Amino acid sequence: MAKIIAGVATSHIPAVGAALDLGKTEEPYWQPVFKGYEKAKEWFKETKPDAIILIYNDHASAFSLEMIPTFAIGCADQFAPADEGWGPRPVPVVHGYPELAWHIAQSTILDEFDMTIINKMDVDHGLTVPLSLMFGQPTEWPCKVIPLAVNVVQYPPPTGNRCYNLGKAIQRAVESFESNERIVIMGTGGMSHQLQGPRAGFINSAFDKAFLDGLTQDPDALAKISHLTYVQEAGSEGIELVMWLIMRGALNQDLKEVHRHYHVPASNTAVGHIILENV
Amino acid sequence: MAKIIAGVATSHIPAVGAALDLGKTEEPYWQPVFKGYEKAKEWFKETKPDAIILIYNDHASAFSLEMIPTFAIGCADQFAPADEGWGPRPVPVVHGYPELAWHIAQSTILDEFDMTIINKMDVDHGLTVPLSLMFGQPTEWPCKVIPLAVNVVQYPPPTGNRCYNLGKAIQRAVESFESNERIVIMGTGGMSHQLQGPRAGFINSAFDKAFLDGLTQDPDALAKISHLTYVQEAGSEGIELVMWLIMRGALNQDLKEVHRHYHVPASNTAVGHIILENV
Amino acid sequence: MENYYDAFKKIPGTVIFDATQSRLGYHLNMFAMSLMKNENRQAFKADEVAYLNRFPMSPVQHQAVLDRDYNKMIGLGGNIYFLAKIGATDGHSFQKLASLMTGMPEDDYRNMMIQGGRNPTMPIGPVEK
Amino acid sequence: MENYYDAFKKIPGTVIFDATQSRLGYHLNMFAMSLMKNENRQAFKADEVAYLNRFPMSPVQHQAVLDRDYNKMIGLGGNIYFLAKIGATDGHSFQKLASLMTGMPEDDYRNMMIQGGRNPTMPIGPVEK
Ligand SMILES: [Fe+3]
Ligand SMILES: [Fe+3]
Repeated sequence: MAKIIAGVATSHIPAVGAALDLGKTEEPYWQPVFKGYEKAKEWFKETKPDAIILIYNDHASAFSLEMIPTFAIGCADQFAPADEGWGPRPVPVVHGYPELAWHIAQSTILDEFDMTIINKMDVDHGLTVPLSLMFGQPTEWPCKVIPLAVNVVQYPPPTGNRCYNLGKAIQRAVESFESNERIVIMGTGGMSHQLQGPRAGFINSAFDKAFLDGLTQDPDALAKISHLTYVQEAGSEGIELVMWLIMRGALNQDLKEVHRHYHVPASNTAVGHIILENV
Repeated sequence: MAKIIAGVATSHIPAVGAALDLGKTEEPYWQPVFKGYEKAKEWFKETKPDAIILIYNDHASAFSLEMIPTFAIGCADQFAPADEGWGPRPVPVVHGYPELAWHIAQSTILDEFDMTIINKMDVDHGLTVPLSLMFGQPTEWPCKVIPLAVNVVQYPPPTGNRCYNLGKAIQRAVESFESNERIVIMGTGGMSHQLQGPRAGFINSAFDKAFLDGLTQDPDALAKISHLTYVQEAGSEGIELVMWLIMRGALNQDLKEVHRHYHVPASNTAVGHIILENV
Repeated sequence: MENYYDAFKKIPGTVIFDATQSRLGYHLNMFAMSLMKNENRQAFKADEVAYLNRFPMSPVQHQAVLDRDYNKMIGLGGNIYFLAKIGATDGHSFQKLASLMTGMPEDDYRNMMIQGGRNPTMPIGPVEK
Repeated sequence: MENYYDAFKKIPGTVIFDATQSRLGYHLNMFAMSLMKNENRQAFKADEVAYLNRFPMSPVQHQAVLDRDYNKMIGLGGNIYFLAKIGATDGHSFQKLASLMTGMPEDDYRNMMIQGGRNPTMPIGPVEK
């Protein structure tokens, strides 16, 4: 049976992708952002997972207003980087894992999650920036990636509780997949930030730190945070943190926090990153 | 508050649409099929609902294999009849009810159903044939229609239990909509039939009659029927009956059966139809 | 998924459109669905081989379409709701397709249906008269 | 939905992209998303008015795009993730858009962020230096 061995969360800021792609990582502004990801790079080299389940949100790239899925799992062989208005990022095509992706789709649907199955999709910075942070600039990504997109653009997004429970269903699905593979689940987006209107630039470090603490200490409490609280306390785009709850739900009760990184700012956003290993 | 006043279920056979569109309803083959819908036509004329929530499945018309939503609710202003390979059916455009459709989408998502919101969609025979059976051949459909499409093409479809519970969530949603409107919910598809392979033509009248009885007598038991049982006992396309459970879930515990019609065959299918009023 | 799908395999004459079939039949089904546009139907009718070559399906899938062998198409990942667009393009009813798949003459199939259909005690395939 | 959304309305300087906004901004957002294709970006840059006329948006939405008035676009149903494609087409960063929406010079906005961002006790809009 396959196993989820760890969860990794990180912000997925487009400007971070641009800084990487344009070779600015050593600039004083960016240096402290990227320094916090050195550990993750080493950790992935040692851990060598067979695949990553990458929870992210599409930012009006693959999904327009014509059709807005709440949860969409990518079952295709590959996913090309999206053109978000300045040409696609110069990163490798993402190779999927159709066998496991379909297995998770089937298992979660029978578990009464109403998934949308996707067989053709481009992936935007929400998915590719976390890969760049974990793996730098390789010519191929080192492992298969299953994209799982969560609607946080059109209100209402799924509740935190629903996300947390989807994570649990994903863990059950992976553990019923016949293989000995070791899987990492990633939750992306956040932490506190607001990109819109006169309140843009909103940051709440206290909220973010409590959220990072809660991942190990009391995830059930995190799952109860309302949409309103996210927007009030973490900014309108802080709502993306519900995606971290899917990652958390897919992990064991007992975890070891291996690494944590928090820095303000990257562009408009508080950068948060954590590595949690199942014990 | 709006109210669901009744549920109407019916098969949605494409050949029935063709018979109607080609003026064959009085032919000996078709006469007993259409006779059973006279009551529904009268009933709708008397009942005059403000809107219909129409549960159906898309038959590879609006949704290809690129993107397969489990539950998709149509929130657009209108929906054109699809071209299923012989040109669109000569029936009116379907006028939606965006305010109520969005309300149901929002309410069910917050109720932890993972809906896909649709703002652009053509509708196939699964939706238009039931309207033709209820309303004949008018120049405009007499009321607004909210399409709710359920995946029964790609396995696995949602469980019967999930469908039944979605119905309950839809009832809660309608009852929290600020208006005094009276809504009818329709469940379509079925009854027993198989369209594929050497077993095509499969019909099981005993199963169908028990299912019709169960709608009033023991819907909880119907909600427990497995996918396997549907395919074994009602044929591979008999699985469409899960959509009747959404309708049933949206009704009160206590119902009055106002009308029932059952006839074999229409083309490859057992025609089933029932009208259930909330008491 | 093994446990869930295994039981379906015991149902005769029936193919469940699961992940395996869906992946196998992706381009076959996408071809069939393309026939929802009249211009595509005309192009297909004008030159079936040329039109089929637009879709990266396997040679056996390609041939099964040319042969209108629906059972074979289903075995190769076709789904009946997609394949019905081929039938519609040919001007065939769903009942015609069903008779083809059962290997029964259309009148025999139609009569079987009028007599109540293939009931659960009857064998699959052509029904004895 | 009244109860759910009412509370969000009390958050200053923030518009929730709910059903009302989504319906209002449908064509505005679909226009913005069309800029994901290079040929469309070129067409838009070559003649903004002509390109905008392809989309049935309201005159005020049309004008707000020409003015690059992002706050106005948001009020008229635009969603920032869609509108970001307009910014990208103009070669502007997300931080540039944010500074525009706050009414702050870009350097001031950037400095506010470097100093920890707009913390929960700070007022919305331009920050006093
Ligand atoms: Fe994001
Ligand atoms: Fe159907």
